[in-house]
Amino acid sequence: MKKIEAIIRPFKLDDVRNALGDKIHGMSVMEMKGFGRQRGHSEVYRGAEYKIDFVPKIRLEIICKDEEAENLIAIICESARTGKIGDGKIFLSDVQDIIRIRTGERGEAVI
Amino acid sequence: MKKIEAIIRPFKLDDVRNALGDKIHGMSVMEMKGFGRQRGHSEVYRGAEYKIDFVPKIRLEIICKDEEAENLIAIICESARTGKIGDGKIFLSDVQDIIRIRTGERGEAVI
Amino acid sequence: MKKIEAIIRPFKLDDVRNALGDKIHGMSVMEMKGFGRQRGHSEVYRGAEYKIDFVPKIRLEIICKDEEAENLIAIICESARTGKIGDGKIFLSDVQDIIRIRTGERGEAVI
Amino acid sequence: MNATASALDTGDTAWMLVSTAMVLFMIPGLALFYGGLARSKNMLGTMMHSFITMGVITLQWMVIGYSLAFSDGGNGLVGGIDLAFLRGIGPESLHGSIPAFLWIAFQGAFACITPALISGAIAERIRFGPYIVFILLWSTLVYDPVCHWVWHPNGFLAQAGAIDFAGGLVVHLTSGIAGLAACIILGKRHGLERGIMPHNMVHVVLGAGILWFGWFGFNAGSAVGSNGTAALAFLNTFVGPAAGICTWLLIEKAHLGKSSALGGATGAIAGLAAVTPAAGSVLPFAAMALAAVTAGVCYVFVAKKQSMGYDDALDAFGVHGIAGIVGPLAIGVIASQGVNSLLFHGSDTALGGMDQLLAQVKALAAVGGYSMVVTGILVITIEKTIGFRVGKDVEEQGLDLSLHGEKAYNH
Amino acid sequence: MNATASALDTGDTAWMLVSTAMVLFMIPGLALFYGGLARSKNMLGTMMHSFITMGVITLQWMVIGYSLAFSDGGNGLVGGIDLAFLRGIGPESLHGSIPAFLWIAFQGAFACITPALISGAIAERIRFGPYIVFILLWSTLVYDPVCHWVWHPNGFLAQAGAIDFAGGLVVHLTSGIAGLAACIILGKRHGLERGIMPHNMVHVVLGAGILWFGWFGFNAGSAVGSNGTAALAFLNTFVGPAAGICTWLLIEKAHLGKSSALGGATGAIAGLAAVTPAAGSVLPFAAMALAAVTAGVCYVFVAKKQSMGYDDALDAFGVHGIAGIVGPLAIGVIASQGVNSLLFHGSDTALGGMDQLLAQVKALAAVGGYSMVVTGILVITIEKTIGFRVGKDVEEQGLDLSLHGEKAYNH
Amino acid sequence: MNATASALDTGDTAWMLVSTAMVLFMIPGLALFYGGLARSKNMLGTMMHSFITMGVITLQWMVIGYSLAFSDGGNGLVGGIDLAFLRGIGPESLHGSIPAFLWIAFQGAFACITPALISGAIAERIRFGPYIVFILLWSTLVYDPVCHWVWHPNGFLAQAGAIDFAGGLVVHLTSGIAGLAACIILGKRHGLERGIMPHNMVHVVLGAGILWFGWFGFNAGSAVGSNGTAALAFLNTFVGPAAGICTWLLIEKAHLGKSSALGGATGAIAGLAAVTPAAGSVLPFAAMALAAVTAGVCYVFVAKKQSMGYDDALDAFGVHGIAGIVGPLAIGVIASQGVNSLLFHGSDTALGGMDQLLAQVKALAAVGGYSMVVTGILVITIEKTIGFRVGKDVEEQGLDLSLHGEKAYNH
Ligand SMILES: Nc1ncnc2c1ncn2[C@@H]1O[C@H](COP(=O)(O)OP(=O)(O)O)[C@@H](O)[C@H]1O
Ligand SMILES: Nc1ncnc2c1ncn2[C@@H]1O[C@H](COP(=O)(O)OP(=O)(O)O)[C@@H](O)[C@H]1O
Ligand SMILES: Nc1ncnc2c1ncn2[C@@H]1O[C@H](COP(=O)(O)OP(=O)(O)O)[C@@H](O)[C@H]1O
Repeated sequence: MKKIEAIIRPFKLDDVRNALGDKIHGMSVMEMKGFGRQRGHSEVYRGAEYKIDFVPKIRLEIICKDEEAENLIAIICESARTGKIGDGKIFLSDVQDIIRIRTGERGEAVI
Repeated sequence: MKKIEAIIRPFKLDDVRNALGDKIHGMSVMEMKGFGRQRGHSEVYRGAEYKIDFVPKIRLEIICKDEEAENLIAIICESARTGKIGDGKIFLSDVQDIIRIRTGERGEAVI
Repeated sequence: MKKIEAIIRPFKLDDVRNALGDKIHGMSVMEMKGFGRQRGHSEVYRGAEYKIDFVPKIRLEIICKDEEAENLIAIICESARTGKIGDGKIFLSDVQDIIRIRTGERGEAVI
Repeated sequence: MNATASALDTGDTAWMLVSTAMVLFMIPGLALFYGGLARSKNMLGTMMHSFITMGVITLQWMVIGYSLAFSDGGNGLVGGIDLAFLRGIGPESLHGSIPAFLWIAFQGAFACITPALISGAIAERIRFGPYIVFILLWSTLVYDPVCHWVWHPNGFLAQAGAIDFAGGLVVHLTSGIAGLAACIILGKRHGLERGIMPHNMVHVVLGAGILWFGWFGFNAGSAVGSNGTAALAFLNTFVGPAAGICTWLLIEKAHLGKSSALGGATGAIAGLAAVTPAAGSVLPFAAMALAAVTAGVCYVFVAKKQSMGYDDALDAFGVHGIAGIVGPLAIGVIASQGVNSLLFHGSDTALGGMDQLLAQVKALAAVGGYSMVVTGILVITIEKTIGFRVGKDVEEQGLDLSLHGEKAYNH
Repeated sequence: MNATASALDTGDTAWMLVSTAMVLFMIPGLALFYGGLARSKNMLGTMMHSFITMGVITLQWMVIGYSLAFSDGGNGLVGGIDLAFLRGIGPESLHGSIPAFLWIAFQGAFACITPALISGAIAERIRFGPYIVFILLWSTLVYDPVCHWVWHPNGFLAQAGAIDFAGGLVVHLTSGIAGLAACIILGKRHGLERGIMPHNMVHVVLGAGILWFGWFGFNAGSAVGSNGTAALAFLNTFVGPAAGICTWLLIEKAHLGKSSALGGATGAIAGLAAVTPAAGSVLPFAAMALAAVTAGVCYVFVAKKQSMGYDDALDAFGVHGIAGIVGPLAIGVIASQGVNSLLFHGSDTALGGMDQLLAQVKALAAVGGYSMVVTGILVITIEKTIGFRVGKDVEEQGLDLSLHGEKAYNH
Repeated sequence: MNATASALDTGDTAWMLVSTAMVLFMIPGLALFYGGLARSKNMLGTMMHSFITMGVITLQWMVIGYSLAFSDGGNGLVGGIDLAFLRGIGPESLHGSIPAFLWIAFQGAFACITPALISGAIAERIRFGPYIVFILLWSTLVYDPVCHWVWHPNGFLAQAGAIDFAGGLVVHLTSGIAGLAACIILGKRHGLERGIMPHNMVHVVLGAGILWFGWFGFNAGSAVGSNGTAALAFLNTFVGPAAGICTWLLIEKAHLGKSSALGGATGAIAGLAAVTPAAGSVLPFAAMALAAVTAGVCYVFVAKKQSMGYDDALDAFGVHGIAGIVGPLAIGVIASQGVNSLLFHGSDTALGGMDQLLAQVKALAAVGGYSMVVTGILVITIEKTIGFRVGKDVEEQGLDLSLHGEKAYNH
């Protein structure tokens, strides 16, 4: 099984969610801040300007079967893209096992 | 070493923490929102009803020795269970190394 | 590629960020709460004292090339250290692939 | 003003000092109320839409607004410019039994809050500078003249006998209609179809509480004295919103199965706006009925707005506009029923009866139509010239960071 | 009412207009205070418990409550129903030197806030509809009669000479005792044993600030005029809570090693509740002593409640109930000491001395006992019939989403 | 006080009751304003710095402060101790046309808020106990005497003809200068060089709104009556901050390209502080000019403070100190220009003209110098003995958890 971790723009969450539709059965979402190539913004505070590196991002985590990963990645890329720097990244890694707390079931069936 | 990532109901955190007792020496906790088989809720806003997919969840992260993982998973399953859809999931994966910032120590000893 | 996950004291974020300088091209930051060997604090509430295990921490996530990992870990350790219990930990694991949403590029080039 | 009074009354003055402060306190209350309904990325921008009126409209009022609204030197349509810069008015001047400066401040507070109400309709998508230009022009071209029409004894609607005790026409109708016109012209927010929820309901409830508190000054202060009419207006401002709350929550429960905090707050505001024109003119149980009916009509408009195709973001029209129509109309209906002893308390006019209803309808049409047309022209002109609406990027990032260089929350 | 007055006084009326608005402003303040002490998932539900009283109790007061409390047409136990729907009262009617409508509004504000206080004891675990049923019945069966006993000249406790200047008995004791009865019957919140902490202390501190502000209207407004007694009550309402704050923080520091913001806020509220019955009756240093003692007693009750086995969630009994006992009692003690010239300021009664202490004790027993019994019957009946307490699922998800379909915060 | 009055006026009393409550309400407003500007880990500690003054300074005022400031039994430098514990003052005593107890409360509110203002300069890094010691001593040694100098008829600056209507010297200059001295001595916060941003701008804007509301009581209440001077002060308190807002936002836009919500709030506060000494003495357009100039000067000081090497954390000096200098000076300038009929409204003094300017400069030097020296001695002494500043660990963890055992937010 695979873990897909996608860092996207906050206002793209709904688009991504809709695009994934019923190709996934679950996902987890966290708010975070990121810094990267995207220029941060400047904030104004009592007569001075401050450069803020970190921009708010959303982090999605989806666990899926090995064979589903490529398709999901493609969908996320497409639906989260604006074409401007800061669209975000997707990290793919292995998951060894998955357990459903409610039933104790394990493995791919749980996804 | 293993990373146990458990997604549980917010109000179960205390139960899980207590059940784990001194079988763990540390853990990390994040607030997040999840969607899955559990039906979300509906919100009422000025004469209209909106369906909200995402429900608040807590994400635990515990790093442990390989041999401890099964036992901890069992404890989490038991203490986080209500038996209703939405109890959450546990993801198990490998961790390659672990470093204690304070001392620079590495490996299992750090856990 | 490697994922470096570092749990540090909140007020050390700026130091770590500065120390890493341009050795990294991006990172992600989340607020979380942790418990470990560090004693939590006690809170006072209407005539009673409550022991709170969890202390606020910051979680950094940096994806880097295999060969960069050791150096980054060393820098984080140094810049996040106060020498007192609770400085935090670093977890190192493998990442299988990384994709830039904006371009669809993959692999080390994306970092 | 042509009010004549022999002497200052310390009791009247005390009440008007306080009620003026209370009306001004409504502005941070409105900022909080509207801001809480917006998304967090637009919190400060939304608050600024209200807050800035205490800066720029105050200056406009001192320079020319008060004169346009209340000088005797004009005609039935607008005051003169003889009182520009408050010429000739000093600390010893009186308006009735209170200092003239206090009267100017009291009316100035009304002038500030009215354009702030409009901002709710076009929240989360407008530029700050053009907004300031808009409210300055709008106050000068819409608010000040309408105020003159209705509240200056020479005003043509005052002459026609229209009753508007504390501003159903002057405040709520003008701003509600302006909001409707502006939001239709400027278009919807991006992402509206997926639902946009309030980001902080605590701000909304607290804001409603502050608004209600200030509204006692707004309505009972409109008696311009500390007397029985003030007490009547006060009681109506207490019991009207109560009926508004109950009505809204009951409808909501029947319609959606739940009674929400936002429903309670909205019902209260609808009730407050409803009793405003009638506060000193109807007896308490009439005020309650009026508020209940208004809350019901507002519910329908607010619930149906999605399907009507305009994006009145925070319901400036859905609440204030509707209340500004139903309230003044209801006064006419009540006055025309010959039930004065049970429902109606005197009147400043000799009309009453069916004539009163006609006077009210005429006033509604004149004020509503005028505000609609002038606002439309202003908004279109500003949008075509300097640009009123923000670009999509700014809308996505939010007004706070893009326009004001700030974040509301930095946990 | 049998107060006779020849004419309206604009100064008295001005002060009563403002103080009524201030008392009503306490309700959003209380909503914020209680809400901040609750968990975030119950924020709106908790605010609604206070806010809704301005809806339903207001209507009850207009329909029947005022009559039950203040009509002359009853006996020593309850007023008549002759003033139901305010029959016969008009904008020109006076109560003393102020309009009767204003007096009705002022007392109506008290009627609204009292049941809201109860809700603190049973917060985070009750259903909304049954709560509304409860407060409607409670106001009719407990508040209105007790108000009559103590504040109507014919009331049997007024006749017995009990002193309760601004509502130690009528407001704090009735609600505090009711809270105790209700929370014992309805049981504890789930998870209490692990500690439940306030979710937003800023709301708590701001809420306390608003409450204090409003309390000046509550206490000094109870002079029903703008005079020396109002000033005395005002000063006491300023210095009493100051003593409450200092006392609480010192005890806390000695007991736990730290002085908390919640401690300061709670000490202020305890001091405010303590001076309420005495505000116009004792001199400032007596008010300070009274507040300090009360704050100390409250500290003990609040700190010990866990071990006493009931879950007075937000300390409605621990603060208001205790202050409602200590305050009225202390007046008796002070009056009985013959230290009038230093501590005691006149009295509406001819009693004084030891008789006064007896009158106070009698009033405490009557009011406390009555509220306890009637509340108990009401709560049990509602729980057994329509169900008062929410199910475990609802409690876990929180009132906001489950009952009101809303979230307080949507970052 | 030596004011003589034949009888209580209910209108004057009504206004003073309300304005006293409004001034006290500024303290939670200030707590919110300052707290929002601090980081979230210091929110409650920062609020406590303001809130605690309503505890300890209130007691100090009752015990000795009022006497030191206002008793006739002293000399030109300080009052006597004959009114300690308010000896001899009762509910029937009058001060002019209002009860003496009310006058004591009104002035007590000023005594409370002044030390709270100082705390802004040294926020986020001081211990709580030593802070209480500091404000108690500071009030006794600085505030009370300066209050006597300026506001007691016998005070040497009052005798010299200095004008300070509502506290430019007594409140803003004393506290602003004290803040400057204290923050220089105690040093900068750790991490300042990387920028420390406000954690909650909503608190800041709402706090500013509450402050403005209360300031109407502060300034117009300083007329100690419900009259034309009160109305003048009221109008100035309305239009001055308006000019402050506009000025600040325009400068900010020119300087940094954006107009911020914090800029608007700061401009309003600067304008409020600026008109304070002049509120009852200058005509509205002079008040607007005064506020605009002051806001401009404040902008420069606030923007440049980083490079000046001290850490006036929340700009107690940058706003209140500067306004406390510019305001009183400007009165002298205006009075000296012979433009009285356009800009200046009467005066309590027979001076006027160039003499007035000299009197103002003298007062500025005396008050500013005295506050600087005494504050310096106090802060150094406390730091060397019991320790004023917290350790680095506490500063990093935040005052809330370390000192008060609480967290502001528990989501
Ligand atoms: N090496 C990295 N490790 C972890 N997170 C990263 C890394 N690089 C980028 N990110 C995350 O991805 C987000 C977007 O990256 P950025 O470089 O700004 O734009 P883009 O993805 O378009 O090149 C960042 O805000 C950060 O959260
Ligand atoms: N495929 C998945 N990837 C990531 N997170 C998931 C996935 N499926 C479920 N989750 C997380 O687990 C939570 C519970 O899952 P759900 O399907 O609702 O109930 P259950 O675990 O009882 O089957 C979700 O809210 C979500 O946060
Ligand atoms: N086994 C673990 N699994 C996950 N997180 C851990 C673990 N041990 C510690 N942590 C995280 O590291 C933080 C610091 O650990 P702690 O034991 O307090 O101090 P130190 O790292 O100095 O030994 C904790 O607050 C927690 O967030």
